[in-house]
Amino acid sequence: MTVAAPRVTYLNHEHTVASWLLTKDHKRIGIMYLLVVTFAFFLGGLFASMIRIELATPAGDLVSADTYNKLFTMHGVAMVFFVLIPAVPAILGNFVLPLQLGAKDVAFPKLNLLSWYVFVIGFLFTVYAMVSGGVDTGWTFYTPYSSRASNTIVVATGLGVFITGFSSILTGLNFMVTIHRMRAPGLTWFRLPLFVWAIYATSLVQILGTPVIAITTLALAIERFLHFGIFDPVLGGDPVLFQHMFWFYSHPAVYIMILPPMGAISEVIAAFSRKSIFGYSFVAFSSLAIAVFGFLVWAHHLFVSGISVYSALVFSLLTYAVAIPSAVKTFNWAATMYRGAIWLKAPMIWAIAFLGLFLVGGLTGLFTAALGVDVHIHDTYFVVAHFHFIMVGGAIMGYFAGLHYWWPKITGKMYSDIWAKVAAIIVFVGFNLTFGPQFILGYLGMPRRYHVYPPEFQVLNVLSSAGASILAVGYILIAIYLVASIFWGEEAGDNPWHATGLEWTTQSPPLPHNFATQPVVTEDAYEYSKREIKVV
Amino acid sequence: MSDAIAAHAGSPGAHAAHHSDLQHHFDSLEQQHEAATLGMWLFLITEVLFFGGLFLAYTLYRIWYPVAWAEASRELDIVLGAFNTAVLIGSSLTMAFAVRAAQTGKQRATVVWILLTMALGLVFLIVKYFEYKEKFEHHHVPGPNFAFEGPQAGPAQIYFSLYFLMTGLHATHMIIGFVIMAVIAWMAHKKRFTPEWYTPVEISGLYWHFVDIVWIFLFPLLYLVDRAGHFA
Amino acid sequence: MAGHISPKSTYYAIFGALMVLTAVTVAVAFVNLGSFNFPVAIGIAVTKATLVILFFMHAKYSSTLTKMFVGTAFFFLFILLTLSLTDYLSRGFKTYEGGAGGAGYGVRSESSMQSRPATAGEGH
Amino acid sequence: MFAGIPLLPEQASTLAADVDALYLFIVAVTAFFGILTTVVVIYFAAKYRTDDPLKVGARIHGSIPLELAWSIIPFLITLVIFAWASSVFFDLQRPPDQTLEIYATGKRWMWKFQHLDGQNEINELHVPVGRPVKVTFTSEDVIHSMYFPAFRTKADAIPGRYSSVWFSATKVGEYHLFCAEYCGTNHSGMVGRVVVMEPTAYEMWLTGNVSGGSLAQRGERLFSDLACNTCHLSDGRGRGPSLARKFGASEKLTSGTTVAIDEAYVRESILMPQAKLVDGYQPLMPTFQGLVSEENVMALVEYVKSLRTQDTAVSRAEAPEEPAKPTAPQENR
Repeated sequence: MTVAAPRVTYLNHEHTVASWLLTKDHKRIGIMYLLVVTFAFFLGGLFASMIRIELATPAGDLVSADTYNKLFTMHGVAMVFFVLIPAVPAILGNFVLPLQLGAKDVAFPKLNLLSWYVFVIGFLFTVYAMVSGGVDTGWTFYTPYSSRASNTIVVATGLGVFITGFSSILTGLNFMVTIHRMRAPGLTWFRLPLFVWAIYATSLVQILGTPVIAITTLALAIERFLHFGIFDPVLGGDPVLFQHMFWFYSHPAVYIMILPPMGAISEVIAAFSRKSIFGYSFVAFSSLAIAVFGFLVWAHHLFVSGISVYSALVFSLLTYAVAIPSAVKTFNWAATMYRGAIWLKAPMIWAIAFLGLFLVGGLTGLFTAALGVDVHIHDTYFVVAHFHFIMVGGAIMGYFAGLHYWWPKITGKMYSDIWAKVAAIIVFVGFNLTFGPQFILGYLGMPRRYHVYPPEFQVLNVLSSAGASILAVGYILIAIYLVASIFWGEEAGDNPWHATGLEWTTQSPPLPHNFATQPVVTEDAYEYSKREIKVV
Repeated sequence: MSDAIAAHAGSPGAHAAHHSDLQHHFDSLEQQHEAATLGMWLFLITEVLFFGGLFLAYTLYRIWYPVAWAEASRELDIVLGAFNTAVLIGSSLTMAFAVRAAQTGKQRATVVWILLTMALGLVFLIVKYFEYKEKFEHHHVPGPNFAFEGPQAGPAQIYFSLYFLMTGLHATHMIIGFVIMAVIAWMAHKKRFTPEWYTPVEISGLYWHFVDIVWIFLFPLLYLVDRAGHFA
Repeated sequence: MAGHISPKSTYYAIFGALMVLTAVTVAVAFVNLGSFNFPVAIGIAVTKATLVILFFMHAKYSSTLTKMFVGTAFFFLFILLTLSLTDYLSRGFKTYEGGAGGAGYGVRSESSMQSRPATAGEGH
Repeated sequence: MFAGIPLLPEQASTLAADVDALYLFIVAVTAFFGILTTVVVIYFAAKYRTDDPLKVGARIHGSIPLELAWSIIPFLITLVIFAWASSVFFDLQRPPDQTLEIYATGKRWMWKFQHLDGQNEINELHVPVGRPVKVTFTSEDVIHSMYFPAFRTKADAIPGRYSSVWFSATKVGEYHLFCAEYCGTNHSGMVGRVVVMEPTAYEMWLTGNVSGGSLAQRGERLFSDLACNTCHLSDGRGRGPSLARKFGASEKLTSGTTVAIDEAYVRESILMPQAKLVDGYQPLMPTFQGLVSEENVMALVEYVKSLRTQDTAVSRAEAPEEPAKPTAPQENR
């Protein structure tokens, strides 16, 4: 590895606080998102560990019922709105998208900075609500409990979610215009890396879905604050209308959470199989199919909420249709590894762990979409296990695979490969031990959000709590060796993984304006077989 | 998806003198203009869905409570509503002329048309103010002291909740539009715009036309519910 | 580089059309079309909105990409409304032959959609 | 250590076996595809592994037939699952015609059951084995959800409308009753038990704690206490429509539509009289919203139901076996 001369990078060309807080550089904004999201992740993780400790015993002996209700609500709000939705698009997307497009920056740099501030203001609203008493409505804020019965700080949390939603809208808008208007010469749509396709599909969902939850939380805040009566059953309103409007966004939101990590996984698996992705256009169009079909299925969250039997049939069928593109992606990833030159470095281990967990998450979706079974398992721990397998097993694992893949490009430093693999295994084992037993608990009928539960469920809950502690160790380990790599890591060089993609053609960490000369693209993505790899 | 790849028409190196209005990360004014307008159209999509949520609530409750919707809608003053619609369509026209003036480089005309648009917007808001005042007097504002004679008080309160939410949201968007146009008028007054770079005027125009479109839907939905007495 | 510049006459024509349509929608509201008043009002409003989008907002002369995005917006609004209404409108359907379907609140059976001018003042 | 943990809950109703069969079928399908893909991935990772970063994989870009295969085949399999699940769903939603009617109301943090013969229970429900039971319920405040894991059935209790679940218990014993929709502080305390008893033991329990006549009789008392009988005369000449022999039939409204008279319609006419005005009558009836508790509304509904066969309410014991096959109105799901 040649020792790089002290070069100008986006990190060292300015050091003042203002150069960070007023930066318009997409790379720095990505890192600022990384800091806030990591803080929110450990905050949510803290709530989760308290929940798991509480549930180790059937009786409610660690915290009171109210506190427990606030714990799972804030765990949900912190994780959904402040970790899962921004994680890959705002951190990895912000950093990598312009680089992969060969652009100097996103289309609207000032808007990008505004998005970060809007995100932080929304986060502060929610932290204010947490600090001064917390909210206990569940992250779904169902009325009439949230609008009439709850005496906690619902309005502030609702406004926090409302404000943060605009950060997601503006980021989606920014990325979509960037992808349409700022691609490098020669970079046609079918030469784009699949991460860009995934970010494009996510932006589409962010733009079309987020406004609906904005109006829903606004209506809820106004109904509670000014006693308007939109969802109030006493006046003849319909609480199920709130659920329709809430889930119209919140189901596509889970595709906002899973699509970008899927894009990252496509990059990692192609890079470490040293082979072009299998069925490129199918994987690309399955992202778009997921984004569009994602809007047709929301009422599978309402199967037992009294919606009509016929609409339940319609939504159940559409839910099965939306499962197919995810299956296609998974099979294509597996097929990519066939006759590849698989280099089992840390990102690849994380990607394979993602495949294992996301597979279980996706397949258990078939149970919740099946009407006959869903009546029994709705609002039980089966559903909790399903969405954790997708969110934590899928989105968070995909995020970490992407983070480990692009870390050398972001920091210019290489982390310890051994520790990264150890962490991946610990997280994989801890995760399965935490959420595996919850499938059985769910089918046995243990309802979710229970502070106290019948004694016969204790053994499985203790297993789950044990798994949670292992999972916590795994996540802390990641933070340790990644931060350590910044100070003591060796220089990573411009293309440590010998991967394709414009982001690897520039130096790491990149120049303030990304590329010395405007890159021109001449070949398709992931053309490993065609190029002979020059050892730098 | 067939937008031009020629977004980078000229090779980046041999570019003419760096145009004052061209931001560093764009390669040409053309690309910058297309990016800005596309960005504005995408923002308007989010606004369509933003109001869409309320239209869903409106549609549902109109189907469930046709009688309440009819009675409550008759409480609104149709003359003021129609007049406001005309005023807003007029302001859309003046806005279109403002954009046209900016395109053809007539600075003074741009300022005049924008001020006219703001004036018409102000008329709309004043009429709205009187309508709201009248609702407060008749206790038609949802909340503890809501009063609505007859049996349909419950659904009528839902109607007025939606009325205030929809028109309030629309008025807020108009006030934001007001601020934007004030800035644009000031920039035009300072002769900032040229036929090559008038994007801010065009973008505020798109926004204003959207606000007009929302009212075009709000007027029949809120004011013209069963004026013929089908649900007597 | 300037975008399409429409002649002033186009703008005046569109303005006139919009004013006429406003008058029409007000007039039609006073004609008792039963349950068709709602769709007619929506139809007129959609026409007016299309005119504004095409001519005032220059969508007609913009790139196909802009046109696609305008279409996408209204398509997903359409999905939000219609898929939700599949639930509300079919709540009244009987789930099996003998049973009398019917929600607590909400539309009775589909017969409730029939339009029949009420003979006011009926009954003692 | 694992011997004690059951994988399936007790099957205590006729439909429990159907739901479990469907569940195990999906487990089989997902396990097969899950294990197959995992093995393939691990095998490829092991077989094509290399430590030389400069080696490249084969030039393979994809194959259309394979893509179509693993799109269409999984979709066909999901269609099979969809069809089977939907038929089980319909069975869960459609009670048989002859069911034992029980009313219930969910209230923040308790379930109150009312039997037709007047017995009231809180967080406990005694039902006979072998007979289909239909529980019609609503909520008095926020959304709750009545959930019987052993019977594999659940429905949300939504304030403002009736919901219902039905089951036909097959095994005597005690089973869980949970609230499955988060409803506040004591959500996890809003639990109870269903006691399935032999028919003889059930009859003994019924007679053992009858209290103050049948639900219909209580409804009749309320009907006079609230002065409903001043307008609703039985011959229909009063200011309100007659209620005799009306339940289960249909009624023409002033808005021209016809409506089926079922529990939901009677309840709505009590709480929001003018929502659906009967043709030929003036909107005179005041709303009883807030004046009549949900339990009393159910008592009144039961009274109106009992008027469909004879003029005055009689308790179930004296009433002749149900002569005609009454259309047991099923709340739409």
